[in-house]
Amino acid sequence: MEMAELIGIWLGAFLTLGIISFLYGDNPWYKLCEAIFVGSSAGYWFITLFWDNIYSKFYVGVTQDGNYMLLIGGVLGFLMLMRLFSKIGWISRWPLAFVVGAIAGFYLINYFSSNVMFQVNATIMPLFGSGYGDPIFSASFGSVINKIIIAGGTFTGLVYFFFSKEHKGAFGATAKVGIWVIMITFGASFGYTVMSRMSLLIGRMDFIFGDWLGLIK
Amino acid sequence: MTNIGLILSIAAIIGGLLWLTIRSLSGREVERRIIFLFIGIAVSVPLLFDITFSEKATPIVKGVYDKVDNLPSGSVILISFDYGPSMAPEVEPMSNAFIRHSLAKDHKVIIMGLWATGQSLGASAVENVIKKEFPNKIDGVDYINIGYKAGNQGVLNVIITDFRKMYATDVNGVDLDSVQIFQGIRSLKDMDLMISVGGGFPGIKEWVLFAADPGNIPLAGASAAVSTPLLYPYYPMQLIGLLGGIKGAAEYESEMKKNYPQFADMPTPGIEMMGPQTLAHMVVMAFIVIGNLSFFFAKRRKE
Amino acid sequence: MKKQVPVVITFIVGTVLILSVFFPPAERLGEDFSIFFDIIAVFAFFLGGGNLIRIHTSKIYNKRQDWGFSVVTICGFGLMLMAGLFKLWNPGGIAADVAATGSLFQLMYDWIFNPLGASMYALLAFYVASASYRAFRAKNIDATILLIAAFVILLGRTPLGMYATSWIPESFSIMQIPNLAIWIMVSPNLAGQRAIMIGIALGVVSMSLRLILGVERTYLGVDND
Amino acid sequence: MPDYFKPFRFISIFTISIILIFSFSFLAIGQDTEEEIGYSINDFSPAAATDVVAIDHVYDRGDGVDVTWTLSADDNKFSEYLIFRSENGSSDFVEVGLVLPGFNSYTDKSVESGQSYIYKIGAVYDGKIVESELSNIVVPDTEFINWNLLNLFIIGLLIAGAVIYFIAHAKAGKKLFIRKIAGLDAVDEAIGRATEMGRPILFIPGINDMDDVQTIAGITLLGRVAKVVADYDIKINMPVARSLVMTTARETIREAYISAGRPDAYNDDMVRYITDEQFGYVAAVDGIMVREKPATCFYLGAFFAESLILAETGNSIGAIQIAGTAMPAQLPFFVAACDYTLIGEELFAASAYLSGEPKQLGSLKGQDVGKLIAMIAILLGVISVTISDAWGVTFFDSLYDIMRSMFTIRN
Repeated sequence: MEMAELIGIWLGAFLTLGIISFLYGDNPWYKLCEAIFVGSSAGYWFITLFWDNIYSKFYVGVTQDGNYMLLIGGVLGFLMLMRLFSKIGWISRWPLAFVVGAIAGFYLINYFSSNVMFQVNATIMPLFGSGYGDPIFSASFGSVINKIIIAGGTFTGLVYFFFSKEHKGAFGATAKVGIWVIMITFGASFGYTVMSRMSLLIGRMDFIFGDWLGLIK
Repeated sequence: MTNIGLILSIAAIIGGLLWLTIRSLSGREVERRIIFLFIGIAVSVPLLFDITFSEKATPIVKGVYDKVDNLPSGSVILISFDYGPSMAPEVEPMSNAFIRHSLAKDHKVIIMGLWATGQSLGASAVENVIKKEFPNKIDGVDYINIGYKAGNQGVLNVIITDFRKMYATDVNGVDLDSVQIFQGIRSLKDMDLMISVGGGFPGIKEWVLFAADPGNIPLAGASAAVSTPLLYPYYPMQLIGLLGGIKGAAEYESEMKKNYPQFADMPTPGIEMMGPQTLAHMVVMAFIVIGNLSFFFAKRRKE
Repeated sequence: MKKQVPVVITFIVGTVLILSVFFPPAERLGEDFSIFFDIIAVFAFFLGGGNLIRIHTSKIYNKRQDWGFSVVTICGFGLMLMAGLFKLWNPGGIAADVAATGSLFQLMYDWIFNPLGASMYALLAFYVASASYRAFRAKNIDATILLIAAFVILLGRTPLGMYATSWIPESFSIMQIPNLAIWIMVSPNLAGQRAIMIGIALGVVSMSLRLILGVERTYLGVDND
Repeated sequence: MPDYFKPFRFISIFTISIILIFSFSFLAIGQDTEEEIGYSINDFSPAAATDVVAIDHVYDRGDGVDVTWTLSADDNKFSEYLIFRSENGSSDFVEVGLVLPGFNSYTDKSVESGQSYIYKIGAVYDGKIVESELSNIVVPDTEFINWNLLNLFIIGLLIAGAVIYFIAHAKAGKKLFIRKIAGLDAVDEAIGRATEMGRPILFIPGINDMDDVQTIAGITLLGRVAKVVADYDIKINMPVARSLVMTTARETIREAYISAGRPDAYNDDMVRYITDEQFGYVAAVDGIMVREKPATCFYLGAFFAESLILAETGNSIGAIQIAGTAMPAQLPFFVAACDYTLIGEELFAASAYLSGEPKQLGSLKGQDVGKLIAMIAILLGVISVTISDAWGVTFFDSLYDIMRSMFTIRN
């Protein structure tokens, strides 16, 4: 095995076990790993952001592609630094206001068209046919039930989120069904997630037993 | 030898669970460290003793497989690496399987990433899969890695109209205009299939909202199991198929092995990882049962 | 000036961005604005990174508890910055990609960053187990429903569910656990997801409007009214 | 239905039915061919596609052309159709796209506004290309208004209008009823507990930057929490993962202290930047939790895998935990491991609810109108499509068409 690879593996094992030791309790080994992680990752992100945004997009964009619109972004970014001077720190609210305005506008339209319009559209389906225009009652009993559950579940789920009416009487009962549907969703999400979490641990164990200790062929 | 170890460890797990049940039922606190220890053992044992199960592709996985299989050869497939090293053990088997399958079908593969960390993972896929297993495929002709650009969904907003506004070169600094694979490709709309491999933000959802929907481009997803339920609503209208977690990977690998003799010996991390998964799942289910039993008995005792 | 200008900026930018969707010649505005955000975020990092350095140096200077670890943090940060800015050990020199194979930056990524991130993520498996034991209990109807759904899905993902219910005849095959699990995923789960998604989107619409109209300006450090 | 919808509706239904008919006939014919495979290929010369028509793609920046053609009679023999384009007819034809047999349209999105183009279709058969006649000349054009999105505009206006109407309505002093949200009524209690125990409060605004509305929602909630915190003089500890969030959170907390009349008690160190990296941040927050043992933890914003790590660590130190996120995948963990959870929409409603200001509450009312519209659309849509599908009642047919066209996003 190459020396570099060997160092990498031993270092990896040292850091992996340090993090896992947190399960037993806080300890200096974990603190060391945490300190290394925080410092190096903050540096990593700054470097990535610097080369990608400031250099590739901003500097190259302005000097080589002549996209002078980007200068506005540069000015906004620079205004952000006014925070360092307490007298004129309030100017840094301008770029912030810009960011929030842009995000509000961007999200409003995108969420609206993709989450509201598309999902409502997808919920509108014939209950008895297997597709629009197919012969009547061609769908199986099961598929009819499914469609009723999907349309009804979406409907009652929305009732649950209603803010301007107390959950009482028939409305309350519908909201109750709604929260049950949402609870099934959460249960399904959880059951599904367990698998994903396990595979990450398996990956690490594979590294410890295989790459480091060489117990797995 | 392996069998003895296996039997011993399974016996240890079952014995431990029994002990845990008795202790919980008698109303005594069980320290979380003991729970942690169980999971550690349940995951390690099948790894050390190599237990596997066979898989059959579900329709949602078959959707992706058939699309890749049925595209005429020479089609352009874009694979986006939208994950970091922490998610890699789970989703890397899928991105590798896509690359193998696409290249075996003589499709052209464009690799990119919406995650900063995706760039080097894409590069290592080129090194470890393409260069080793497909030595006669040429960089810039059959495949290319154009890497990562910052901007999350903003990147998609740009490349859906023009790749070159975001990407002047590939990761090696080669001008996109000079590579053969990019002749005639201007934007995402020129892709025959896009596959986003990931499970966080930005990821498959952003690909749906900002690329596949507005551009009406076929999109498939491969996600960490955690984000899969969240993506089901997009199938089959906005996503042609979806691989969820290691199980999805194992199904895809089984399907490839079944239909392509040349993949008989390919690495199948997905199938192999299902062994420990299964055991860990059973232990988690045992925990839920034991937890609820003790809760139930504690309530009765109170009454 | 201090209070009104930001509100006006938010209003104009938000409105313009919403309207740009309906006017094809302006459809690129969203792109430009997202690049602006990226640039602003990097400038903001000078404040964040500065804060990181300040907190840890003051800890070292005052010899507060665990100050030794602060030295490690600062060193890690500094080393990563040097490696990335000056592209140390980069085989391609200063002109090459910062993450080129063999560069110190990439080495630190592979050797340090990568195992740490993956291990931290792997801790989740342990927490999932402890949460299953401790938190997933049939305390009331809602929790019971959640529990049953979770249990069926879990069973469906293991061969156990298959063996336990394979005796069920084909005509009732929906009751076989793996099929039941898929059914939960595509039917009630889908309904719940849709309700949540539509709700979230409407929440976003209303929140965005509050921001654009200046009704909500807590984030600016400006009191509402 | 407004008149100006009719042409679009007609065109889209027409196109879809054409595509459907052709793909069905293709499928039907396709099944027969398996038996005819022995048929001598050599003497066979398949017919080309005909009637190639190129028209400007409507409502774009002039970067699209729609090409349609009539399928060849030998459609099922081809492996694919290639679309070729030439500028002005003067330059060489280049391949710009391909579709599978059975399809008779393609949208070329790589043209430039004002340039003129000519198209032809090549049907690929046994490695040979059978070319069609040339199309008409087309000059793609920029349109200034995207009428395709008229429905989006109308429904958006309806819902946004409702929100604005109720804000104005509430401003005028009308009383509005808003139901209780359990997690939010617990905020005061949770902060009170920290006061009693003399331990700090931990506030996590998620791990995304300010370019996520969830983070903004978290920050606005911070504003409300900080006000109570400033009143009670408790320590608030807020490690963040993004620099921009750091500066924003500082402003917010400072303002809360100023309005509580205690600007001196504010300190910039209440908010500190850790690292942008998800798990590096989590590692540090976990450390802070076990070392400082906060009495109350708030997790309000965008969360990913770290949700359960944080919630379980918080539980192990016995903290009261209030969480809220619009990340559906993380909600089950928060619901199971935290004391109170704001589910999706409730996160965005929370700051308005807590503020108690009529204007803010009014916006929640407006949001409910949006839900009502969605619910009515689902109800009417499902009923009308079911009836029109099953019994073909004309009235429901057209009702369904209206619902469909109102909620379809066209490109």
